[in-house]
Amino acid sequence: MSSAVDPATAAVVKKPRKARGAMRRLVSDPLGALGLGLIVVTVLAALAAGLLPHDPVKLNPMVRFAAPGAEHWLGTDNLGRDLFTRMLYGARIALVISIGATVASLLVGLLFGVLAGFGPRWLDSILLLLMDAMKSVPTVMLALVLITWTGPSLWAVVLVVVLVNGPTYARIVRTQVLALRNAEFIEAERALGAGFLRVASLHVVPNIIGPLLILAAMDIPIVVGIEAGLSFLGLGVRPPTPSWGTILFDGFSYIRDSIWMVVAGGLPIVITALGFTFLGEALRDTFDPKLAKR
Amino acid sequence: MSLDASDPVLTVSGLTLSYDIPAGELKALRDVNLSIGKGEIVGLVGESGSGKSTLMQAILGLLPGAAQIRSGSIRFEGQDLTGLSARQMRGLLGDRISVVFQDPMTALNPVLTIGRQMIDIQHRSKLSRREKRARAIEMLARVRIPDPESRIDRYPHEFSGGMRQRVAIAMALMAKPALLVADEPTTALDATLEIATIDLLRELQSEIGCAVLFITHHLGVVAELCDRIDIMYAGEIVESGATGAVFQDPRHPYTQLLFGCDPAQIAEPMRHLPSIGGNLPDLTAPLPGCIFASRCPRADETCTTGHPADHKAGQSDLVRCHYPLAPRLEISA
Amino acid sequence: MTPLLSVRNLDVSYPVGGLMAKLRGADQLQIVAGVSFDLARGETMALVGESGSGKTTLARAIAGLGGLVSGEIRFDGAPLNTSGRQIRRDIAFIFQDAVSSLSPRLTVRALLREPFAIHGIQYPEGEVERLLRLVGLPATIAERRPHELSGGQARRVGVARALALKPRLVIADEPTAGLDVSVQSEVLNLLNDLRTRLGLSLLIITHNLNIVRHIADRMAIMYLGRFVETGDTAPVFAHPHHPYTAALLSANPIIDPEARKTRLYLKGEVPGLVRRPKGCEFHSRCPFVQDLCRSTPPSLREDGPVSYTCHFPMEASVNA
Amino acid sequence: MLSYLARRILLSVAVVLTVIAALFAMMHAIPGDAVRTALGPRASEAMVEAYRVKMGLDQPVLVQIWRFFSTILQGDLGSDAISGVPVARIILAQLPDTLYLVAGAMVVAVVPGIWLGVMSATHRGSLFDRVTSVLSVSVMAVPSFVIAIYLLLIFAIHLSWFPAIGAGEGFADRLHRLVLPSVALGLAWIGYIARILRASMLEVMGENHIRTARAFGLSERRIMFDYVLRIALLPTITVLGMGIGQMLSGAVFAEIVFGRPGIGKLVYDSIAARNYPIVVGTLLVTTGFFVLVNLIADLLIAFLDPRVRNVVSR
Amino acid sequence: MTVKEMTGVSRRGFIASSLALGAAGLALRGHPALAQVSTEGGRLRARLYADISNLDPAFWTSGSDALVMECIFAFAMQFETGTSEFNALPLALKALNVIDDTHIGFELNEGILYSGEYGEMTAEDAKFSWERIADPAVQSPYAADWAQLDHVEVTGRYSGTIVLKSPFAPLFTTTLPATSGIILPKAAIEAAGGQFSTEPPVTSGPYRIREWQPRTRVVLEKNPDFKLFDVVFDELVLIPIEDPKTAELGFEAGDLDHAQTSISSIPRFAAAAPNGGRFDEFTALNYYWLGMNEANADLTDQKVRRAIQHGIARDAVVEAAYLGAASPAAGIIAPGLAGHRAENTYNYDPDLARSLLAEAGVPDLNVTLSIQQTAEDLAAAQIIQALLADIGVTVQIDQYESGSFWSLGIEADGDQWKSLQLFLFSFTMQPDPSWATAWFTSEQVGVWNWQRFSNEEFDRLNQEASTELDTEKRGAMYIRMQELMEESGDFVFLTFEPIGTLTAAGVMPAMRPDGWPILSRFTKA
Repeated sequence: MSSAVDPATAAVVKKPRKARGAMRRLVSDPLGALGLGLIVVTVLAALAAGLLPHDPVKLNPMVRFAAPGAEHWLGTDNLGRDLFTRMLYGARIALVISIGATVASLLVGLLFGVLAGFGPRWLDSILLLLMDAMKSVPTVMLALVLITWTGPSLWAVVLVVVLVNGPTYARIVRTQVLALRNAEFIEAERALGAGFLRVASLHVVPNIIGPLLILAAMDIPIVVGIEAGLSFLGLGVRPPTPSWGTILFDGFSYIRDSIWMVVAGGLPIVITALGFTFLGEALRDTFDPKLAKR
Repeated sequence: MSLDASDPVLTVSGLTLSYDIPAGELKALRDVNLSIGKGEIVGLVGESGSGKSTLMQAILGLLPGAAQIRSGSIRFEGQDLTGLSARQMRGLLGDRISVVFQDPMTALNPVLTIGRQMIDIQHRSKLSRREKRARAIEMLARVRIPDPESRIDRYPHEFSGGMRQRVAIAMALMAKPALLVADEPTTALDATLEIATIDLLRELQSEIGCAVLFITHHLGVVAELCDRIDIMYAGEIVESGATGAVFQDPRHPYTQLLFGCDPAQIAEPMRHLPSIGGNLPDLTAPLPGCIFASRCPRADETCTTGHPADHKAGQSDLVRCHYPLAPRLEISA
Repeated sequence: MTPLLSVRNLDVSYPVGGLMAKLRGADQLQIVAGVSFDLARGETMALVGESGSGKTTLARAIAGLGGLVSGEIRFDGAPLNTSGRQIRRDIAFIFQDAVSSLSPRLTVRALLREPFAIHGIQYPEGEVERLLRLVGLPATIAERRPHELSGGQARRVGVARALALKPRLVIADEPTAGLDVSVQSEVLNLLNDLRTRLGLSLLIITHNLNIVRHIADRMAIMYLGRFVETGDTAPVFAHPHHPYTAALLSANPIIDPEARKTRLYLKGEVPGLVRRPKGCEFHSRCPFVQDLCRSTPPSLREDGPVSYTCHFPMEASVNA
Repeated sequence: MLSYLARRILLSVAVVLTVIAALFAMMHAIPGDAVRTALGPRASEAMVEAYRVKMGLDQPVLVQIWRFFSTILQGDLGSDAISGVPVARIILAQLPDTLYLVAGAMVVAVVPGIWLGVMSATHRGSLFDRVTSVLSVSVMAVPSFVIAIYLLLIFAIHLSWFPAIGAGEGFADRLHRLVLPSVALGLAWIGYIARILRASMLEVMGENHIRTARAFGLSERRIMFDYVLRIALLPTITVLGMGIGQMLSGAVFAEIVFGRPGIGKLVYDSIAARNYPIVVGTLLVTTGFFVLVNLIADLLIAFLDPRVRNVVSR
Repeated sequence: MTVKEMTGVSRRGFIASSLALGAAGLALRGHPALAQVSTEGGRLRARLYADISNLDPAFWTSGSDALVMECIFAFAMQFETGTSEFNALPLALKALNVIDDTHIGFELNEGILYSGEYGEMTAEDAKFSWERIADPAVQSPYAADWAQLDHVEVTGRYSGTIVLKSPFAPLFTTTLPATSGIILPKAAIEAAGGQFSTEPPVTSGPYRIREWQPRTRVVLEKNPDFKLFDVVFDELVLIPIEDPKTAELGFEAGDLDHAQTSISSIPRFAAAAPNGGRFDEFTALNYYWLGMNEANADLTDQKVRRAIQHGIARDAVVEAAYLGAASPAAGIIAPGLAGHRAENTYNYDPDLARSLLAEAGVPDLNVTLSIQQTAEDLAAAQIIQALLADIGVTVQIDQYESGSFWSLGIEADGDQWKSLQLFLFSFTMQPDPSWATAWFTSEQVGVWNWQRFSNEEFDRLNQEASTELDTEKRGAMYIRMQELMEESGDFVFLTFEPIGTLTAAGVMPAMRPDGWPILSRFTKA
């Protein structure tokens, strides 16, 4: 499929810059610093979850809908569970799923993208068609159908993310491989007699991986959204596991009884999403401004 | 201010310009003097990084934001262009001053037809759309675009590189400007096309009578086309004069070395070609002396400490060298 | 003595278009047609032509870098296996764009050690420094990365890489493109020095006739993928037989207005490869075209050290 | 242009066929009875039998594939496992409400998105640009269902400015009820559009032909709208194409939170009801719609950009 | 009037009433913003728990259908509203005359007009309609409502006699006052091809359908020809909203005039009804329990089931699910009825539960708990999950939409019943204990007895109790039956479910004692 802009070509082969200076520039970008800060907070929250005195799944119906206070910092939900604790445990789920699923998508994307880009033309055509077909199924629909068959679970969420993001990455990788394949330095390597594996691993992938990682970082909030969204629909993590999506759904159900559940479920999604997006934007601006057109 | 025939169309005097870059201040142009008479074709020659494009941008008022004019003036038909507002400058561009840019592949808007673009640039004219179109067709015919009536509704990518450049020339000359700035217009073309384009340019120029500032790094093109030549090196004009004179008797060491290593200027085949050693000076911190001192075989202490003044020497009108009258350098490979 | 490289009736095509083109049988575009030449040891030959003349395609095909090749290529007397590994050591290719022909994330040192790694050859200690010295670069440059090099430096690194495995033929594609006059000589001199010192053969692709005149022993002029004229450099310059050669030579801008008057101008534009003209393929642009040219392809003719394909060759005096 | 058109349409058809094939493969790959997988556990024996016969499940796989394809391509998406009503009819009945919602969301996204994009590109580096960039990025990051719930909480429940549920009737009422869900669905796309437009405008503004236009003294206004925006909008059209398709399925959240009818709600209810034919049918319809919208977007781009028509995709 | 004969109640009929009573609601009143513009009498907007799916008296499927049918057809009889006793009064019928146990004479009101060309309602129509449902060839799921019908004799234009094969008490409580008593003209049904679904070929009730937008709304308009009682509202707008919480939001936002609330919201609304409206609470009759499928391989060991019983603290479950709106129950027969149990035979005892599991040799059991997709069920399920985790049983919660949930244990709907393990279920009740126990006999295994509980003594007592006239003895029998249920380990009795409804200010609801609204009889306050 041809379109006026292909984000991938823009990302091909640019000058690598010195990492340390870049890090400094990254942090000196207020948005990048803020993003990094928010992510650090989220990660710390996920790590600290186990240190809290409350059990995230321990029920205590007698203190349901407690208002925030010294005992329950964010109050309790309809089953008397401590919302703050659940919120922090939710961070674990969100981070593990989003990072795990993104890494899985990257690997899948890299594999198929390199195959399509380097492979024979018929293989490329088939893979391309498959990627386009996957991308033509709207995300939520794909998730819903898949989960109708697999049943709700964490793995289903990961599978959805891989199926949604994998082809996108694969397409980017493929375009870059195609662009790189005819790049002079690849030609030069081939003229020296370098084989496929050497060219792919030493010269192609290292030149693709940078922008791809940045794109992936910017996709993490979307993955957090997918996980929370599916859990919100009751198709993600199963109760009683605390996910921001399920907290939010409970909050939605009891929105008249307490607004704190909506806060505990929604706010961290907003914070994490902003954190990763800000950081991703800053990373991109620092390392690869051309990606902005994605 | 009254103008008489002998007044130059464009006079750049003492122009000093620098860029604000993260590493400091890059002194891109230093005390540049240049003038173009009415109907004169002036070649501005320089290698990469010599500042010829910056000079062009300064004349056209198309400088990027980081550029700062520190001193000097650019007078065009009696007006100092450096003091003009963006709006006033727009009033001149495409009317009294026109440009042809280097890359014919990207200089035209890819999503508008040639005709649309040629009509758009006649925005000052009171003519009807139909008349503007007719003028555009006529102009295309003048630059020898075959079948201009139908070609005018085509998009730029449907033209070959040479034709595109001719379209660009047609556009630039449509308003019969007093000054045409041509920024390496033939560099991207093959030799046969280059010659044809130069011929066309010369022909149209003599018809319209405009002055031309022709920017190039190709010495042969200057020799072929230009009445006068200005040699630029590292942000300064080091030598200036009538083309024939300068080619015959270059006075600045840089000019001499430059001519010396151009294979086209070397009559006898030789396996080992001459070159100029060394690198361009760092323009963020230029040394106090002559800008060419670090590479000049004749440089002595005077050259490294004192900045040379502009001299008249030989048949050249301007030579920025402490020793303009020294004998010609022996070029050896 | 057999020539180092011997090419006979070489055709090179590239696949184009998609399924539809395949159905129409128009899925291949012939870019190089019927090229034959020999290159002796230690000789420098220049391939000259304008954009689209097929000179780069020809060179790449010889180096085994693509194209559907038919015809015969013999290297050192034996048929050349363009897909084998040995050809990579025997024939080195120097790319047009020096900076972008170096893998951007590797240091110069890593780049120079790569040829050895690729071919599984024990890396000789100090070889990087030796190669850098060979191409006139300081050893300190070894830790830089390609984007930290100037155009000239990058080109030298490219040359050093090409020479690492001691090739016998070096193909240089537009080795001076984009370089300033003051620098291009350095690169040409370097190539020439190496040729003499290492006994290489050089195949140089260029559109710049001025450098050809100085550095090439022999030259070939290409038009639409064919050699229209081949021969020793000096005689060709002195007396071009083919009108195209004459036109190219006269397209050299000069200061002398008188000399311009004898300039030969070509008509129109280069026809597309898809619709090659009948007869002499140059006839659509030839100022001296006659009926015969439109119908019958000229055969190869020889005049001393020069051979050409033209029915009505130029007189010796035209470009005097 | 014609060949581009043909190629692009062919590709769309191939994509849709691939999706159908993938669906077929999935249903057969899932362990258990393919019919039960296709119809869901609620199908009656009679329906199972009817489906078996219709798809010829005793026939060779190729025949099955052929029938699977031909029935779907004839617009027959099967029947509801409960009522026996054709799935296509059920979905089409729900489509309008979702389309209104998507249209509302597009208005919410496009008008401010383009304005912000143009303004921040033309005022690059200004405070306005910085603030806009941060806001664009911020709204992009937050999932629409979170926005939906907060909008509901604030504007429907606490402030009572907008109705909480339903699609309403009559133009004014419908419009009134469309506001919150449209904002929830469209908000993120303001950011996408503003960002992509800004980036592509900046890129176009740096192109040589804009310098040419300036060198001919064209007014900035004219350059911006006729020369820059015309090209810079092209990628925005692609983004919008993607956006409409994604919104169509993303509507499920807005429809649940705001109790609106529509295909999102339909599919959500169908999942809970294990009513697979509707879920699969909706997938096909939304995918078809998505492909169609992207096809239109690409053709529109080809219409606006003469270069694209000549690009031969590898 | 109590029901003596239970076998006649069909599954579909049961689903319907269960749905209707358990979840549906509706309201009336012209809404100031929109309604009064067009119609003088105003418009009433009420919630349907689901969209209509079939309005044919012989084939309807949901409570929403029944609610709408009650508006568009003149029922033979109708329950009185606004009282605490169930009392069916004639509506289309003018009088009923019990000639003997098997012959019931009836007389129709004159002048009840059908829509279209179908004229007046006659005794011939009654004969056709009733015999149609009873006709095995028609395959109506409601054939059992007329199970004992022999035939209907037409004795005059408006009169006739129902001839039964044997005495049939439900005739007056579940057949004639409900959908199976609806009288439709033969010509119309034949014109529709023998049956219809959502487009009735004919109507006869206080309202007729003006517009149906699937899943969006059903709009009914007043039938000017209807004379049996005064109809106040010109227009009924029925909006399908499955989730009661959403319906509550809709009511609070002024989008609905009448809606049934979720049980957990009852305390909140009882304290203060929103927008100056009224809140009504209806007696808790319907019973809610956790069932265990003893036929499932993991649960065949009675010790395991008893362990689960002992592992569930019922008060905690009820409290969590209903936020204090209900109290724990010791059985399935509500307070005030004969056979109500005050106490269980066991108590919450996790230690005992653990040792029972150990005895059974399943120290780490994994089970699924199937529930409906409501916030309340989810809350209850999570509590159960936590409690059972405490005794080493891992629970996975599976949520189902109401419709699919109700087919989980039914053999006729496939093999799902085999994998069914634990489930939360509630049944609707009429005020007689026989309603409660009827569903757990051996005959009901695979129908409504999803526990597949089978006990000879229980079956016998159920039979005897239905003919026992001494209330005390009868009560003792029912208590014994509940003991048997409990001892089997198949049941954890949870609570009796109250019903709450919200009605907007200015609207006077017309409700049956069980909280079922008769929309056509809503008036302005």
